[in-house]
Amino acid sequence: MTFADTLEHPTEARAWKGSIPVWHRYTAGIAGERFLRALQEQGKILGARCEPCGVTYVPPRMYCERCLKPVPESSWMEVGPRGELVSFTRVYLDLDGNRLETPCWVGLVRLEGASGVLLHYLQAPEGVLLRSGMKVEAVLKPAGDRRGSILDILHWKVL
Amino acid sequence: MMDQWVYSTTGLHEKDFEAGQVLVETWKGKAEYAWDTGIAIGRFLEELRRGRLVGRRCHSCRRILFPPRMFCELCFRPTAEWVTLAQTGTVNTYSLVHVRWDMVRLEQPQVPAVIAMDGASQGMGILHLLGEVAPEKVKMGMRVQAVWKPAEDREGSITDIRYFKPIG
Amino acid sequence: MTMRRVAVVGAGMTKFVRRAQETGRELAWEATSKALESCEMSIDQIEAVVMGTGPDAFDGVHMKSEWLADGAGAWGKPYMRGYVGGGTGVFSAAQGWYHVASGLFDTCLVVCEEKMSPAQPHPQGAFLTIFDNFIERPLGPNLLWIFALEMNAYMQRYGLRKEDIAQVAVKNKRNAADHPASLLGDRNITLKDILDSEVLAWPVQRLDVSPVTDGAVAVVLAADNVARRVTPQPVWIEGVGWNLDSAYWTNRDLSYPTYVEEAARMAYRMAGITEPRQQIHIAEPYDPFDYKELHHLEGLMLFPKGKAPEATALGITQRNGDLPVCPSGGLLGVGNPIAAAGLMKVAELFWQLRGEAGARQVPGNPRRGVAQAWGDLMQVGTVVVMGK
Amino acid sequence: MNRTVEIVGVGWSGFRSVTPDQSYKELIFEAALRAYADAGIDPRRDVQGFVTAAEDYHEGTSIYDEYTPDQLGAAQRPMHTIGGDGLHALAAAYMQIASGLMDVVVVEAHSKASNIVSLPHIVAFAEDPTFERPLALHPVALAGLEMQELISLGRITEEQCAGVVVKNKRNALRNPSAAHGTVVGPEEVLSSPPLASPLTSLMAAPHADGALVFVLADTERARTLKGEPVRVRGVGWATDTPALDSRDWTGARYARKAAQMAYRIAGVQTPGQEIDFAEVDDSFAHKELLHLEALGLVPSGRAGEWTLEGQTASSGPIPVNVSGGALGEGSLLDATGLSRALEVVLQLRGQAGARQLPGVTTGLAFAWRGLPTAVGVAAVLSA
Repeated sequence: MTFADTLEHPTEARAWKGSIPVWHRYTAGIAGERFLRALQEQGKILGARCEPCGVTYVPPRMYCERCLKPVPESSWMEVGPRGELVSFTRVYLDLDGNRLETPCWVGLVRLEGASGVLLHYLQAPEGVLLRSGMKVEAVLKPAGDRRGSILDILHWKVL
Repeated sequence: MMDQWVYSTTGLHEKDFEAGQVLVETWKGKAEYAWDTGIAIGRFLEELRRGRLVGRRCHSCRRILFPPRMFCELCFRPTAEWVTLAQTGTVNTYSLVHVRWDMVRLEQPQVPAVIAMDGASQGMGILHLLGEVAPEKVKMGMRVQAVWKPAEDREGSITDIRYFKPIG
Repeated sequence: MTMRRVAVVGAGMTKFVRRAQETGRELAWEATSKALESCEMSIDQIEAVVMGTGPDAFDGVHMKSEWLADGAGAWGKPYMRGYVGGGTGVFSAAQGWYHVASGLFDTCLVVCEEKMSPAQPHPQGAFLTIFDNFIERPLGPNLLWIFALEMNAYMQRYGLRKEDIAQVAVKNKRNAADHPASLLGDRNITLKDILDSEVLAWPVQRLDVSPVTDGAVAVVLAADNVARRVTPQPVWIEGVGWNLDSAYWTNRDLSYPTYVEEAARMAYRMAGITEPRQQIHIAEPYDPFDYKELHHLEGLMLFPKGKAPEATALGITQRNGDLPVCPSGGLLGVGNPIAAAGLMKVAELFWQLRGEAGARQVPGNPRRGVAQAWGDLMQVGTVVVMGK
Repeated sequence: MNRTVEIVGVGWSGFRSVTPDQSYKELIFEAALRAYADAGIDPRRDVQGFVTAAEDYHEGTSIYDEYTPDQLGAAQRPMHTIGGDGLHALAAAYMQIASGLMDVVVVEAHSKASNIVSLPHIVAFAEDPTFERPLALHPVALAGLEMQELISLGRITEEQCAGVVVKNKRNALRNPSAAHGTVVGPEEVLSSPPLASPLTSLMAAPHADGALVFVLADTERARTLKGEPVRVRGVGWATDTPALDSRDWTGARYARKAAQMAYRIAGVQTPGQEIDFAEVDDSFAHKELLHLEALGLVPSGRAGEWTLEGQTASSGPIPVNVSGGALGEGSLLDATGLSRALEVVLQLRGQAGARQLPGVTTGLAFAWRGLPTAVGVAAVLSA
């Protein structure tokens, strides 16, 4: 043992409790604000395309991560709301690590016109075996309930 | 000139948030911990509960280290033994604090200080608060002593010492 | 052994603002794209990326450098985050230096980002947990405590008055009025303004302190052979140094930053500097609080211990003085997005030594400068010496 | 002019699911004392630089860098933290030595995972605050999605993933430092409680506490030391993208890029032949399979079959995670990569005891940065 004095009984061990007591408020950013406003106000899902790199980002970016050039606002376009289920999972735990009473489905969806995938809840009808490649559609909250959040999309619905 | 290499970033005012001009998400997730106190700090806290301050002696450099640790950071070897210190010390430096961390003003100033304890090697101080002293009377080099919570209220915490007060 | 020569060849930054609408990733991109543009390089020509960014509790993202990666141009690249608290900004340049000097890379982008405004209810909340979790945090300390304790120790040791120190805030906030990215530049501020400002934690008053800020800065580093192709005016990183003192800050003499001296000695040795006061023409020491500039000038061995206030009073550290100090306006004036503020100092030396600082240009064709940052619990010094 | 770099000393402590008998400083001091004894050095006299890998929210401390020096003998020395994996820190030390700035550099990483009460919240805190975190999902969802996609593509099967768990937990039984070794059958793995389908709880590495310290030196200096040097022939690290939408979900671009860099520096052209054994991130069972292919150790699409055939077993042609990996040792948070490298060092030195592989001369250590990242680090080590 490294130390001359050590704990001799488990009753001597002690844990001191503490936390990092801050919370956070995040802006959506220049591109995020525009994307979420369109979702909120027009019920549209937008993508932004870097033409030279051939990538359509959903959610859109100010910049293309590959060439690092600005993605012009003129390249923004509507994508979806239909798309293809790329992957899916049923989550059994909540954020505290406890078992969920009702496990929750989520899916990665490639919206029509998008290069990549978007993560959201998935409404999986009973008795339907999920598989990659299934057609799905984004279901939005009613216009009056939307607040400019990714949660303005309720879930993916299997078609 | 460098001016052209400054991006005209978009600044917001707090009122933009209050007026809902800008979309936000908030997060109040948990960041909770239970840290193992281990050998040195575990014993230090237990001794506080008993109303005692303890340090550790390094047999290599002969220093008495306070707050205590199981290793000497200068000699890089385990420390050798526990040493009980006096309850008195000297104010190395202090401040008169008028605001809380979020800039809300305090009714009474707090007086944090670094106090070098008698019985430990020179300069071996800890952070604590001063009490029973008018703020304008606080001085560098002032002699102080620990004021403890009643034994039954002590829980093995640095706050078992309520504060340090001037001697005499 | 002879070490590989590494130069700064480009620099860019965001405007420093109190609350940015941009996300941290967007801030990083804004600075990065400006830096690349400044030296007409594309991201394909960058072989590695170094990220410097402060506590995750500011931006509100755990492992935040990973989240910032795409904005910093790190897609598909070697990307690494160095972290020494407030010392991070200047350290990042040193870290970029060792990326290139190692021979593994010919170019390296160094990006520093800080978005402090997300932290609620106040960004200072991110500092509540910098103290020892067992024996200090239960006392309810906050960041002002340690600065006030250190400032008081410094004043006491050398018999300094508040006005000796507050003149630094006046100088830097005035200098910053000429900085296009500045948050708090003020050409008309006076010593009286500083001395009359609200007492937060004696001896610290509100205007002794730099503001909460969002922002990002990026510089491009290149090896000798590449640098000369990129620009006719490379600015060489002649020396790097860093040093971390014990975490037991209450055991140390707070009146002098030994860790800064050790870091400076390391950097000066590498740069071949034996007479810092003669061989260095501009200094950008870390100035989150006004006394810190003085403290650090002494640690950098540019003035004897306790003598930096006198030199400041004599005007030596003014932009047109014998040793211009914080011609940028420093953190007190330009703003203090922690890590980005440190790298801003490196960018300032780059612009000053190339004669591109515009209204802030230091006269007399300066040839060598030193940038320095400080961080942690009165604990870490980071130093970069740059020359043309 | 580049110098070559050796690992000249290793030390570790802990690797238990809890370590209530020591504070993090004491745990690290113990590992450091062992590493310095192994290298035969005095940290106060012989070391020029120190690097720790750590993250604030793993420690519960903002600016954790503050608390790194004392227990390593690094007070008043050039020391800095890397916000990354221990192998990133090793790469940083490698560069400091290769540049000629320093001759001996110490690397440290540790885990007090048991002290983090709200770990899933912390991991979720690493996700994008606008587009991902509002869903308030347990982050293991991302691992479930990745595993499902690989299955959908026919790249792996659940049985193959179970095979990884069976192998690694059994390997760990021969590693006295491993906290989570056991005998378990594939059916038990498949029927263990689900986390995020098709991922089950036995397919996810449990956590462990521990500390690791490595001493690195340039080759010339290493010759003067008593330790048995292991050459760092190559290091490589790479980031894909933080964005879920644009990352490479099925090809582990981060692993491919990191390995390419490490192999280039090491002069490795045919990794499958030149690398004798590998310690590869297996934070989730399918990750081992994904990584083996991305690292070029196994032909594309074959990692699962190879696992079930025993080719990655200790007795196979390309032993993988002989230590037990993270599934068997426990995930050590930021220290996980160093624990992979530790096994490579011990094997190359012939100090791996009951699990010693015969005649190995070159090994690969690979770390993934964990959820939700797409970040990897690789190191090629040779005896």
